[in-house]
Amino acid sequence: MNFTWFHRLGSPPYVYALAERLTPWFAWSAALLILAGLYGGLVLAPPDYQQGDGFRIIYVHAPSAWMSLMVYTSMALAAAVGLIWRIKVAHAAAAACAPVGASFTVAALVTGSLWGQPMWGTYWQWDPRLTSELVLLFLYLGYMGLRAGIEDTQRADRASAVLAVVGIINVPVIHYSVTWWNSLHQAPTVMRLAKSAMPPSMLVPLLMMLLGFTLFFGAVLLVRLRAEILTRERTSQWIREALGA
Amino acid sequence: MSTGSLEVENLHLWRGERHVLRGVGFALAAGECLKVTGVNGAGKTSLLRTLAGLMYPEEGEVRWCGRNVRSDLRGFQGGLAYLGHEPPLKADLTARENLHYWIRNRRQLSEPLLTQALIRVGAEPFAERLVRTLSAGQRRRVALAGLALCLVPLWLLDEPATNLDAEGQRLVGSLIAEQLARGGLAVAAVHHELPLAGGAVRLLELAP
Amino acid sequence: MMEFLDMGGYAAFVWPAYAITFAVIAANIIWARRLLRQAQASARRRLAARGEQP
Amino acid sequence: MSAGSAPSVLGLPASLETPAAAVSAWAAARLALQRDLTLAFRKPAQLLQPLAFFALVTMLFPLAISPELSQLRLVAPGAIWAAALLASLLALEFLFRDDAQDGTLEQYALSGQSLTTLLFAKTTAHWLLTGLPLACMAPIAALSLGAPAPALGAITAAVVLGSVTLSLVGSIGAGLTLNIKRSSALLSLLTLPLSLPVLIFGARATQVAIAGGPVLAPLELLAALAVLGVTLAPLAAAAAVRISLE
Repeated sequence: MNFTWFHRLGSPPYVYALAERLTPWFAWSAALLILAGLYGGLVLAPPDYQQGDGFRIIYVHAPSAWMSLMVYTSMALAAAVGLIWRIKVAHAAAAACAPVGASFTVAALVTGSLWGQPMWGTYWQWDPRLTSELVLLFLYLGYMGLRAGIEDTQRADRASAVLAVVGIINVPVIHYSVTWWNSLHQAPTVMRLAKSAMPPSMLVPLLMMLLGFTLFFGAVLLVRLRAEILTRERTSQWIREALGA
Repeated sequence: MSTGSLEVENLHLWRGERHVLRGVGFALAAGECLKVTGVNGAGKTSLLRTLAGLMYPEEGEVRWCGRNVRSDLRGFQGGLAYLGHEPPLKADLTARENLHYWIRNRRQLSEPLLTQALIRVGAEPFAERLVRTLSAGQRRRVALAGLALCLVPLWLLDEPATNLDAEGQRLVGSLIAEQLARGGLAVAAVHHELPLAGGAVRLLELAP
Repeated sequence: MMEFLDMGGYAAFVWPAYAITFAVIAANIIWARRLLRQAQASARRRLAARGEQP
Repeated sequence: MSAGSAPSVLGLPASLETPAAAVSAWAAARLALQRDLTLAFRKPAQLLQPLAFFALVTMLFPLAISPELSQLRLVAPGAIWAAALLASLLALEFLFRDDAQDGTLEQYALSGQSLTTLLFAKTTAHWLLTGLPLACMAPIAALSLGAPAPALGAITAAVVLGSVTLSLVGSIGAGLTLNIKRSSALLSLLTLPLSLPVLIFGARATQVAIAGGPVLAPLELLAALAVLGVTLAPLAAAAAVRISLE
C-alpha cells in the first residue's frame, strides 16, 4: 500500500498550498449549486399539497440540519485522526469545523421553529429532531468553550479532540433516547415529507442544496484551515514562501 | 551492574508561542547524575516532565536502554521516580499512610522497610502526624523517603532540596549518591549547589 | 411577482428562514476570510520579529 | 555516608530490584479506592454537601408549585432527576481537583499502572461517596413528592444505575477541565448534554414506577448506558487527564 498521500496530508505546507488551490473550485461550484437549488426550490417546485408554499423552508432547513451533523462528524473524525497519529493539520481542521457547524446548527434551529409556527401553531415543539439539534448546539458550545478555556493550542487541540470523539459516540445515543422519549409522548412530526412521495421537481432542488451546502462547508473549511495552520506553524521557511512576500 | 541508560536527542518543546526546549540532548549511563541548571523559566521543569513522558516534545526523542520510551511508555514510567515542585502528599493522611498509598501502588513494600526509610530521612518522629500539620521541610523529607522507597533505576528530581535545612540538603546529596552506587541514574534540576558525595556528575545548563 | 413574494400566505415564515440561512452563510464567508487575513498578518509580524524578511 | 558504604546498613536495599515486585492492576486499583474512601471519611462534612443540596432542590418544588401531593406526583420524576443531576455535577468538581493540585494524579500517571484502571477506581470511590448516598436519599425525596411506597424500589434502582453513568460521564468532563480556572460553568456545559439520556430514561423509569406500570424497559436502558459508560468512559477520562497533565 502506498501511504504517501496520507503523509503529505500531514504536512502543513502541502496542505496549505492545496487548500489555497482548491478553495475557488469549492466556492464556485457551491455558489452555482445553491443558486440553481434556490431557483428550483422557490420557483420551479410545485407547492406541497398539504403545506402549500410553507414547505419551501425545507430547502434551507434540511441543508442546515444536514450541515450541523455532517460538520460534527467531520470534526470528530479529524479530531480522532489528530489524536491517534498526532497530526497537527488534523487538529487544525477539527478546530476549523466547530464554529461553522455551530452557526448552521443555529440556522437549523431558527428555520425549524419558523417552519413549526405555521405547521404546529407554535414556534417551539419538543420534537425529537429539533431537540436533538438543540443538544447538538450545546455539544458545539461545549467544544468551543473547552478550546477557549485552554490557552496552549496543542493542549486545547488534544483536549477538545477527546471531547469531540466522546461527543460523536454520544450523538446516536442522545438521538435514540430523544426519539424514544418523544415516541412516548406522541408529539406530531410534521416536519417530514415522505421521501417516496416527493416528486423529482421537489427532490432535485433539495439534493442540489444539500450538495451545495456541503461544498460551501468545504470552501469555508479550507480557508479556516489555512488560518489555523498559520497560527500553529513554527518553522518560518515555507510560511515566507506561502505568503508570497 | 548496569541498570539502564538514558539518551536524549534534540528535544524541542513548545508551549504556545514559547520555544521552551531548543534542541536539548545528553546521554547518561548507569551510576551517573545529571545536574540541570538554568535561570527560572529556562525549562528545567519542562525538561524533567518531558523526560518522564508527561509532556510530548515536538521533535527529538528520549531513549531508555536504546529504545524510544514512547514504545513502552508505561514500562518506562514504572521504572522511574519523579519528584516535582510539591511533595505528592495528601494533607489529610499521615506521613506513613501517604507512603503506604504512594509506594504500594508501584511495588510490594514491607512495613519495616517503610519505617527504615522514614528513619533514614529523619521523618520517623513525625511519621504518624497528618501531613497538614508538617512544615514544608518535613513534607519534603517524607517525599524523599518515598523517592528512596521506589527503588527504581531512574530518578527525576525537580529542586529536590527546596525548603530543606543544611542537613537536609546533605541528605539529598547522600540519597542521590546511594542511588548512583546502586547503579541507578538521576537527573536533578537545581539552582543551589547540591552537596553530592561521590558519583559521576554531568552538567547541563539550559539557556533561557 | 407579488404572488411569488407572498409565498401562498407563508411569506412571514419562508422569507425570514431564507434570510437567516443566507445571513449565516454570509457570516461564515466574512468570518473565515477575516480569520485568514489576521493569521497571515500575525505570521508576517512573527517573521519580521525574528529579523527575517517577511 | 559516601557512596562506597553499603546503604543497606541504613535499611534501604543496596541494589535495585527488577519489576518482579510489581503490583497487580487490581491491587493498585483497590489501593486507590481505599485511599479516596479514607480521605473522604476524614472530612465527613464534605460528604454531606451534595446530599443536602439534593434534599434542598427537591424541597424547592413543593414550595414553588403546590403542597398538593397529587400535583407534585406529576413533577416528581423531573424534580428528582434534575436534582440528582445537579447534585452529582456539584460533587464532580472535587473528583480530580485535589489530586491534581498536590501531584497525586501525576504520580498515578507515572506509576507504571494503567491510568485507566486507577481513574476508574477513583470514579468508583466518587460514586460510592456521592451517587450511592444520593440513591439512598431518592426514595425519601420521592415519598415527599407523593410517590406511592411500592414505587420506591424501582426509583432507587433507577437512581443507582443512573448515577453510575453520571459519575462516569462526569469523570471525562472533570478530566478535561482539570487545569482551567473557574471551570464549573464549563464543566456543566460539557457534562449535561452528555447526561441527557440518563435523565430521559431515569425520569421515565420513575414516572412509570409512580404510575405502577412495567418499569423493566427503562431500567434496562439505564443499565445499558451504565455498561457503555463503564467500558468507554474510563478510557476517555484517562486520555483527558493525561492531556491536562501535559
